[in-house]
Amino acid sequence: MATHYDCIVIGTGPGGYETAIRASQLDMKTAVIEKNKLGGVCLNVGCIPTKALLKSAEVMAQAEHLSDYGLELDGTVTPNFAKVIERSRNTANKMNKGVQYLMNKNNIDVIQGHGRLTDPNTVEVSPSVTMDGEEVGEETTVTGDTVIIATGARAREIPPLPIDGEKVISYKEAMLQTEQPDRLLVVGAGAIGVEFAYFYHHMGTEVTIVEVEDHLVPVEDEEVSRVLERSYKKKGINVMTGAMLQGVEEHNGELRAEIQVGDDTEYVECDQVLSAVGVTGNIEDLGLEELGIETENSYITIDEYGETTVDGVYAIGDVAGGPWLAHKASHEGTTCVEHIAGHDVQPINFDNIPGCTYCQPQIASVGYTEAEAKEAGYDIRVGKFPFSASGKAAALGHTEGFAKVIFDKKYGEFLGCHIVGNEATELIAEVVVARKLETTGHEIMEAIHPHPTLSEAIMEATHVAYDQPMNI
Amino acid sequence: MATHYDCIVIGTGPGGYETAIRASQLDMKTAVIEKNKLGGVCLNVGCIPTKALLKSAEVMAQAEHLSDYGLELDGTVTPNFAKVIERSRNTANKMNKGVQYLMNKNNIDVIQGHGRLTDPNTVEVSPSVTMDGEEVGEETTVTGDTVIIATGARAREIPPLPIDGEKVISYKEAMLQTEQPDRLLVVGAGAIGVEFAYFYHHMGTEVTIVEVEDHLVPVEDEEVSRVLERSYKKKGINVMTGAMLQGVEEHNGELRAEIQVGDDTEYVECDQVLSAVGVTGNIEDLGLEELGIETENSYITIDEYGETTVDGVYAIGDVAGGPWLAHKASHEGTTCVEHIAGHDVQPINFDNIPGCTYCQPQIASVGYTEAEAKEAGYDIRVGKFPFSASGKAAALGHTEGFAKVIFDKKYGEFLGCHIVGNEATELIAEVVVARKLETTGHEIMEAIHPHPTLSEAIMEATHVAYDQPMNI
Amino acid sequence: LAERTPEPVPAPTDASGERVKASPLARRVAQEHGLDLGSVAGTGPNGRVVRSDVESALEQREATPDAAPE
Ligand SMILES: Cc1cc2nc3c(=O)[nH]c(=O)nc-3n(C[C@H](O)[C@H](O)[C@H](O)COP(=O)(O)OP(=O)(O)OC[C@H]3O[C@@H](n4cnc5c(N)ncnc54)[C@H](O)[C@@H]3O)c2cc1C
Ligand SMILES: Cc1cc2nc3c(=O)[nH]c(=O)nc-3n(C[C@H](O)[C@H](O)[C@H](O)COP(=O)(O)OP(=O)(O)OC[C@H]3O[C@@H](n4cnc5c(N)ncnc54)[C@H](O)[C@@H]3O)c2cc1C
Repeated sequence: MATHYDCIVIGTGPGGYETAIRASQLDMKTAVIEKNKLGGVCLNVGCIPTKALLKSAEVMAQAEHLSDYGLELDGTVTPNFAKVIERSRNTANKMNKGVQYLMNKNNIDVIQGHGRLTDPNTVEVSPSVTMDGEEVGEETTVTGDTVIIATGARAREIPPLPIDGEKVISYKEAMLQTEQPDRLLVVGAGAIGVEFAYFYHHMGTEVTIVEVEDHLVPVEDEEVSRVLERSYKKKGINVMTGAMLQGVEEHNGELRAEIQVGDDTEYVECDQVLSAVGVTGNIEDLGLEELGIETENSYITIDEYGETTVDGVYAIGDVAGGPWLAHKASHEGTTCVEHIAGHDVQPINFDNIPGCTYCQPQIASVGYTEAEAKEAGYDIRVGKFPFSASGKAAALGHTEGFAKVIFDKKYGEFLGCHIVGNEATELIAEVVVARKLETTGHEIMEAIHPHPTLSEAIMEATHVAYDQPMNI
Repeated sequence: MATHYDCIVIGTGPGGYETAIRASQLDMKTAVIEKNKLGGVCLNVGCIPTKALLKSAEVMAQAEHLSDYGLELDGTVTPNFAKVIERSRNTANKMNKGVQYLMNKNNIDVIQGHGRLTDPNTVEVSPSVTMDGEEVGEETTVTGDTVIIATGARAREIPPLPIDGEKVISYKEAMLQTEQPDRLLVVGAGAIGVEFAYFYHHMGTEVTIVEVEDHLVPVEDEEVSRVLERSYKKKGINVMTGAMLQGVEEHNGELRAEIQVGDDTEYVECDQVLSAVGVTGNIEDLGLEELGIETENSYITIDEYGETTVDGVYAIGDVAGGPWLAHKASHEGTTCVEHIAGHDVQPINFDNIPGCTYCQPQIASVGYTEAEAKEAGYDIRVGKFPFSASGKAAALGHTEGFAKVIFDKKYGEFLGCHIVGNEATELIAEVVVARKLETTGHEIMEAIHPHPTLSEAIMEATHVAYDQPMNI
Repeated sequence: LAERTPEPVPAPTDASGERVKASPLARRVAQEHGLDLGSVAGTGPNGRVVRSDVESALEQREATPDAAPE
């Protein structure tokens, strides 16, 4: 007979495993089903290993500037690419073991294999092969009062750029391969694209990045994009915006990409192409159609608490649509099970999910961009504080970038914040919490930010927005 | 005839110059009087130049671990002490010029020289000599409706350790001297002491640090101190706590310090001693006694808006008492002039002033320590999240330390937060703002902190405090 | 500097003189509409009044026109 659970979670990315932990804490007998390694994209081939790579790149960038800090390098510093990759893998594997530990600690059954719903309460599991080539799992069936689908997403492919895993690669190969190309073409300048461009550049690869929109990181505030573009060009990364890839041809082992820029056609020679043009939901082979669970553009349709169009079946995280971020996945999941457990919880507020990009200068933002706020009809006050005026930034030797804040004039609502610069990704939490607590600009100005810090830039920008600039 | 101002500020540290800017914005005709360089201790020999030094030390520490990041050093990296000092001076001088710019921009008259009150509305100015040996100012007299004293503080001297500026030095010489001692004894393990210990250690000096209390950074939560102690010992800094300096003797150019540890007497040989045992207010030669302006233990007595015991004369910043922090000085000052201008402002909340220490691991805290909260009679919930469980910390290779949060059980008030680890000083602003907004633990947990960041540790620690640990 | 920036709205009190816990945004919206925060039930942690509570209270006031002081 099939084992019965209160809650079955399919997939153990940050969405799935945190949802399972919360379910177990809420006294549900819980199982997770995972066909690959525990931790999903995020821990194995996403957030964590890329941040390890980026740190190596950052240390390398700093090593090129030792004399700026009064230090003398007698000799050379060079990246050992294979070792850099190895360090990243070790970091990922350590975190992956952590998830196993958390499952045990929270009495969650881990069932390896591919899960597929046969009815709203039944999941059929079959053996699968992990990214390490390991065969895992066996044929089995489990039943549950609630099934939560957290199967995530994978790299999207576009017609002019079929991924072969060798010449044209996705983030996975870009992160796992132990040899670096001499010349890399990155297609797509979202977070993943610009992060890999930064990484490979500092590893010594000649990098070109192509973006169809007019700016790098096109979802960010335009002023932010411009700082990044200036910085990348200065570093020596070849930046092509408003540029559409038409196709890639191979000639004697060399690749030639055809790129349309306005009315012109340009050609870029390279050894590898990284396709970083977004993701597509993992909705296949889950039994969705048979059960009548609706999807839209590869994502499962859900209500505000994650319920699909079939009662008792839920979906959370990347497979349930954007923003495709780990912290969105986990909060969506915990909110979903708390709701199932009958807690009086609010659905997550999609306007207060920060987005981060971890190249240098880092980018972090939450809420409306200036353009969006205006379009939404707000009468706004905007303040910007450049890190060039920050004492801490000067001491660190990282004066690129700024913090920009946007407030509603009428009520003082903190509509948005956009930071580009050193440690931006750590600074944005203040704004997320402040917005959660429904701050106005006054409380930000009156909160005694420690000196000297980069976090002061948020306060200083607010001073500017309220026409009382202090250190600028 | 003396020029008349609405507001005269004596001293241009972060307290004085920001106060003057705010006064000018509030339509007061404002002058500052400064006997030394613009920017006070903070910009010239405090916050900013020390953070520049510490950054060089940090980069040096990282250079010793290049291989941890997959990078190969073929050769050596060595600090050029004089260059490190030079960089710090350049940073300080740049910020100092920034203050001059701000004064001009805000139409504030800068009067160089030593200021002295002759009556509550009159300041006599006489020439003075700056730290660079420059003679500035001339005899003049100015009058003002309001006089704000922001003359700051200087290093305190203790009887067993008279400062001679050569063998026994204060923070000033420690920051300005271009030759480093082979062996340095640091007396006092507050923020300044531990920061210089860290700096000199990474510059290659053999460092011993002596603290009379039982722990380094004794005002911090005890668990925080313990992490720092472990880290310093591991680095090879000689840590002596519960140890009282008795005196220092010179023998053939070598110093020998006598230190009492419990019932034992120990001797430490060294080449220089840094006295870092606190500060004393600059209350001399200001005319305070003559005017009947009261002081207590070298600090000017003020009410909640900064008014001294004489109407119309105010004092703010270090000279008005602790905490001796730049951000306290500036907020105290702006609150003071806003009050003078008739705004309905609240006095600053001394319980919500964060304290930061910029060695590695960094320390930042705000509010009650665990011990203080218990002593104050709170029934508390405490949560701790170690950076060893943080994915970002693992990626950065900085897994030392933790974030610890303390909540009141009854109402959920966020009583205190204590962070030791990488970027702690940037993380604490979230808590300051959240406390300002009267958060409870729920809002912290529901605020979607970006992943992967160190700031998540505050959220994770809150989960622990509320008995719903997620990633631990 | 044509217009004066708005000042923060201080924490209001309820009928019994107790301080009402309310978010700054809730306070400002209530002030703008002349709504007494002491009469609003808060749905935030510990009964904290948030903006949506004020907005529901305003809607209710609109539904019962005789109550509106404006
Ligand atoms: C290179 C890269 C860098 C990124 N960096 C960041 C970042 O810095 N910050 C951030 O917030 N986000 C980042 N992301 C996005 C982040 O990884 C995803 O948003 C997050 O992993 C989504 O979590 P999830 O739980 O929804 O799905 P996933 O992490 O994709 O996990 C889904 C899991 O389900 C399993 N699964 C799928 N189908 C089945 C099945 N039928 N049966 C059993 N198991 C199944 C998969 O094997 C997988 O383990 C990055 C992504 C990439 C690719
Ligand atoms: C080594 C060191 C590191 C520090 N690091 C930090 C840190 O990281 N963060 C932090 O918050 N704090 C730090 N501090 C403390 C910080 O520097 C002080 O709290 C801050 O400078 C106080 O500001 P203030 O405006 O009150 O006084 P000060 O900065 O001391 O300025 C007072 C000014 O008044 C002038 N003055 C004095 N008397 C007269 C007179 N009679 N006439 C005219 N002018 C006069 C002085 O020349 C001086 O310029 C540090 C201090 C030191 C020593």
